Amino acid sequence: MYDLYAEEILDHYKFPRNKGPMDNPDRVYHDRNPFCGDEVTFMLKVRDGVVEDVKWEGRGCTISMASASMLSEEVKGQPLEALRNWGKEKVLELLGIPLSPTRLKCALLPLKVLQVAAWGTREEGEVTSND
Amino acid sequence: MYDLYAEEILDHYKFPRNKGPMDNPDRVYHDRNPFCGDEVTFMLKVRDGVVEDVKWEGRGCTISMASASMLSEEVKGQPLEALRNWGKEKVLELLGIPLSPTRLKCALLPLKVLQVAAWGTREEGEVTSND
Amino acid sequence: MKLAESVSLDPYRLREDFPIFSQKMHGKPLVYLDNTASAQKPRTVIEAMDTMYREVYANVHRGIYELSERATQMYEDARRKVAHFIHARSRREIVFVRNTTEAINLVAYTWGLANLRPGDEVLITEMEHHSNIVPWQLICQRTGATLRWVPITEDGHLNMEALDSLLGEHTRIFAFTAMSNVLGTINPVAELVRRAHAVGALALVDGAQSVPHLPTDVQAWDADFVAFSSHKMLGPTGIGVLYAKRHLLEGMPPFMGGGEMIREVTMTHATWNEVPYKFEAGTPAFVEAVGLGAAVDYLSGLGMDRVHELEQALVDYAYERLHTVEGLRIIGPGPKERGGVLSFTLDDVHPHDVAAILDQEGIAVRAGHHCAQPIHDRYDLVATTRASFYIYNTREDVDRLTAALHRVAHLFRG
Amino acid sequence: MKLAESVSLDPYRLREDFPIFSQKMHGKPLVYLDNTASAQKPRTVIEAMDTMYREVYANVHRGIYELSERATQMYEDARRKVAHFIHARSRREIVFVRNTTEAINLVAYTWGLANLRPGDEVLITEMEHHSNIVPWQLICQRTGATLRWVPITEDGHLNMEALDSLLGEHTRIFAFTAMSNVLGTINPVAELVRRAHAVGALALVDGAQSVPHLPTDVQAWDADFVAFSSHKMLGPTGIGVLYAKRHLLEGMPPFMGGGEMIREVTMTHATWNEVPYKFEAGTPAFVEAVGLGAAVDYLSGLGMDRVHELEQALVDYAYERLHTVEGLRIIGPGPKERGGVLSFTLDDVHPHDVAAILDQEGIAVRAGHHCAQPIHDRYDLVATTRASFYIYNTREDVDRLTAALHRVAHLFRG
Ligand SMILES: Cc1ncc(COP(=O)(O)O)c(C=O)c1O
Ligand SMILES: Cc1ncc(COP(=O)(O)O)c(C=O)c1O
Repeated sequence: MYDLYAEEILDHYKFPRNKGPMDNPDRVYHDRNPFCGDEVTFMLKVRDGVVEDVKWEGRGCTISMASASMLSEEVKGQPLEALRNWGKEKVLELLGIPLSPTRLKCALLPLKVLQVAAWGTREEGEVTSND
Repeated sequence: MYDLYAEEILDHYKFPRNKGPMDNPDRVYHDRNPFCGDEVTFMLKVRDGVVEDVKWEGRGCTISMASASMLSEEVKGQPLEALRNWGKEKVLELLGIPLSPTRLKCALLPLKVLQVAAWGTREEGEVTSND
Repeated sequence: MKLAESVSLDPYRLREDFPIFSQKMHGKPLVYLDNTASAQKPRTVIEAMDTMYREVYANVHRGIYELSERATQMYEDARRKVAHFIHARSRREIVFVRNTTEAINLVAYTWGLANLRPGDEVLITEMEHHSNIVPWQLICQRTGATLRWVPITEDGHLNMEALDSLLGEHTRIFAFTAMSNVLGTINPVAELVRRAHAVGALALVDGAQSVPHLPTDVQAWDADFVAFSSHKMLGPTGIGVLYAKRHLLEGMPPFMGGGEMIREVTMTHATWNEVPYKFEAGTPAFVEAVGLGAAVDYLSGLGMDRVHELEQALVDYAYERLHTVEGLRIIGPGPKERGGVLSFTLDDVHPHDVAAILDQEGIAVRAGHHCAQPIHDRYDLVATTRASFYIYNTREDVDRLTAALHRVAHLFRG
Repeated sequence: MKLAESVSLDPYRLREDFPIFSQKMHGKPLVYLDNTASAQKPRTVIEAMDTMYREVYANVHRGIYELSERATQMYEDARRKVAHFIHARSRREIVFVRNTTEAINLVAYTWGLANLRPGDEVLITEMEHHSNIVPWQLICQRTGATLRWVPITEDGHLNMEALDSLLGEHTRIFAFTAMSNVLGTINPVAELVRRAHAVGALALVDGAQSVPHLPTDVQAWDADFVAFSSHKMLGPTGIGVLYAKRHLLEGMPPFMGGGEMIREVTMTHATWNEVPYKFEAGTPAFVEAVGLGAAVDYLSGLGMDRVHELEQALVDYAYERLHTVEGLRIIGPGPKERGGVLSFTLDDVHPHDVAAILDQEGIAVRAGHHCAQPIHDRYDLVATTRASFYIYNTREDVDRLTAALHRVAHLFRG
């Protein structure tokens, strides 16, 4: 029961990793999902093309917050280049549960924000699931 | 069979009464039914409030033309005052057949034109049957 | 007669008219509490359209054959039923559109573009649905008119003193909802129209929530425009209504151009058909209109007073039961002053999570800003969870909702 | 596969899919020849909608519960089916509207208002339906642009020399029908688009008649906009399609304001949702979209090549048979160069009379100007009688039409 609310997801939601402010980040991006009001900001420190530190802020549902928290753990120490290929599958793998199209949007918001922070732009349409 | 095309109606259609031009009419009105293109013009000579002569021109379907022809026979010699009360029933009585709402519009066009010719204005909506 | 009217409606009996309730949702009977977004359909509505497609289908207007004549008759009968249902003077005051949104846009694009000038003011309220906000923002941008907002009080009513100071000689139109789709607030429509008219402004009523749930008398309101949607009042999607006083419709330029709305078209100009057809360009959603007619028949059969009474009793009960859930806060007025809409927060659990967990219990509620961001901003909320009722909802539904909310609270607190 | 495709369609078998044909009209089997106005519906289309209302009904988008998720999926699947059917690049190029008329008005109100200036020219043709005339007349009036017309030849083709001299650097958009609803003329769409693009103009194709009857490939056409209606292609009323190249949609301002088309709304401004939602304000006709999806499935199952072939054979036959009626004159091109639409006059018998008499024989045809007055003016006609075919029409239907027309001729001559 409540598979959407698996223990690990609830844990990330209740005890988010890397959440908080960052002084003088090299990269910042903020966005929100207008349909549900979820918002996420990612802040990065980058040295030699590698993510040295990451922080995020946000408010939203369990799925989006857990996704942001889990992604923040993944990204630390990665070359920016690596983020380029992260997609829907990456997020689903992290969350470990199947998601309906609407909830998928919640899950993908942090990825979108993280990628724009890293790359400055994104391929349009990437984060929507209905294409 | 073909009750819409009763002998009397076809007769008025093929041999219209009072159809043709009039010199110096006292009253003229022209209108058309935009949906089917039927058009009718009524021309009246009026003396002392009585219709002394009537002519009409027009083109259209059997129903509208027969209605115009039959009305032209009715109106001659009538006080203008009498026309005021003519309505849908009058026309249906003249034609002698039941009509669907669409065909009723054909049948009522000549009455509308005749009444505007006689009175200058008409109550809006009078000639439509759907009200 | 008197007696029959005093007998209350029985939701358990009414449910049987709605095929959707014969299925299970996640193994449990469906508890459908998203009626503010859209209502379920009784068998008679579904069958009316089905039958039309199977037996009487042809394009309406201008067809000189039996199928078309009959389809036209059915379409116009539906218009008459709607006119009667809201006490319009004539069926010519009923324009069929797609939904409430199109009805309001139609007024903004036609009356608005033709009449608004820089210096003019359009007045709306903080509790409007986006459909009664964005068209006015767009039209004000285009015309240079100014958009003004009536604030609301903490307990979810219009601030009537502020209203008085906002309504003035520059106000050209006051557009407001008869019932809030978030707070449930039932506004004093006739009084608001009176105040608008007192300063020479027109009054547009967004009836999307009120027409399905309360008796409507556009003449008693003296409203100039009323907009509502079929799909929220047991009818099909794809059709809605703009009511407008006939002289206003006659004075307005057309909206869309095309077939049926014209009188004559030449290469240099076009003239317009009579109202309401002037505003119905192209083949209308006539089968849907017939479906709406069947919905109106169904609601009239119940009696709108009794519909309201049933919902009122349910709101009373729900209001009390939901307050047993710790951390649950309902926004908007008290139970006696609202329709069957309850929007709430539960501690800081995100409404998406609430809705997703309720779904797994077979309970359908809505989560989000409900197309009304300004009202959420007003309460400094991003989103709420909303449960809303209609004639087929029972106390059992409320009990299941309450129990499920207790479990949500526990899951996030534990 | 190859074999299956080469087998022709059998209208007698297809008729069984259409419930309407199981009834008698005035004691006779119905001969439905008003397909240009609207088509009948196969059982699968009626049942798709029926089932949605009974089993999966909830408002689409943003609902976090199963019914709404499923309804949304069905709505978006329908969009995908339509995109596939006309060979669009992506389902984002499919905007759901009410009908062809709204699709064209949408372009005129958004692209047109934003881009047309005095001195600019909008080019249409003399064979357009009012829905592809009046929106341009209105928008030219508003913007000061000039409306110009491509004349047609006596035998009902576009005058291609005149077209070349009309298309020029001032032309901003060329809007034309792919198939005339009066003459039946099938226009060389790809060639016309090419010529428009050669002078830097956009090309809008009115596909109301072609999409239901011919294979459609918007990419092969390279069309910028294509408009069509569900109800003419076996689908329900209340829904139609605007196809547009994605970058155009993205560059256009929104049409109507309201729910679903916005991204964010504050008291001072609003931002827009992504395409195509930016153009779908309010609750869409999503059940109708699902019905249209079923119609697309049905037509795809038949194969549009075979649909065209069936109709071509019927037009050939009808063309020959109708000419046995003395005094009957068909307007437009010869049978090889037209779709299944035959408009004709019979001496000076008024088309209303023709249609009314045919009706009494259980034959449904249309009489009037078919929402195309300019083309009738072109031939100096007030009205014509029109018989038009679809997949369920048979040679027997043509025979009954011919026999009835002989009787009409006799009645008026005798
Ligand atoms: C060529 C053409 N364009 C446009 C239309 C208008 O279609 P609708 O009434 O569905 O908007 C029609 C329908 O008769 C048509 O034949
Ligand atoms: C108060 C109010 N106005 C307008 C609307 C918009 O209705 P529709 O989406 O049918 O156009 C709604 C629907 O949610 C509403 O509740």
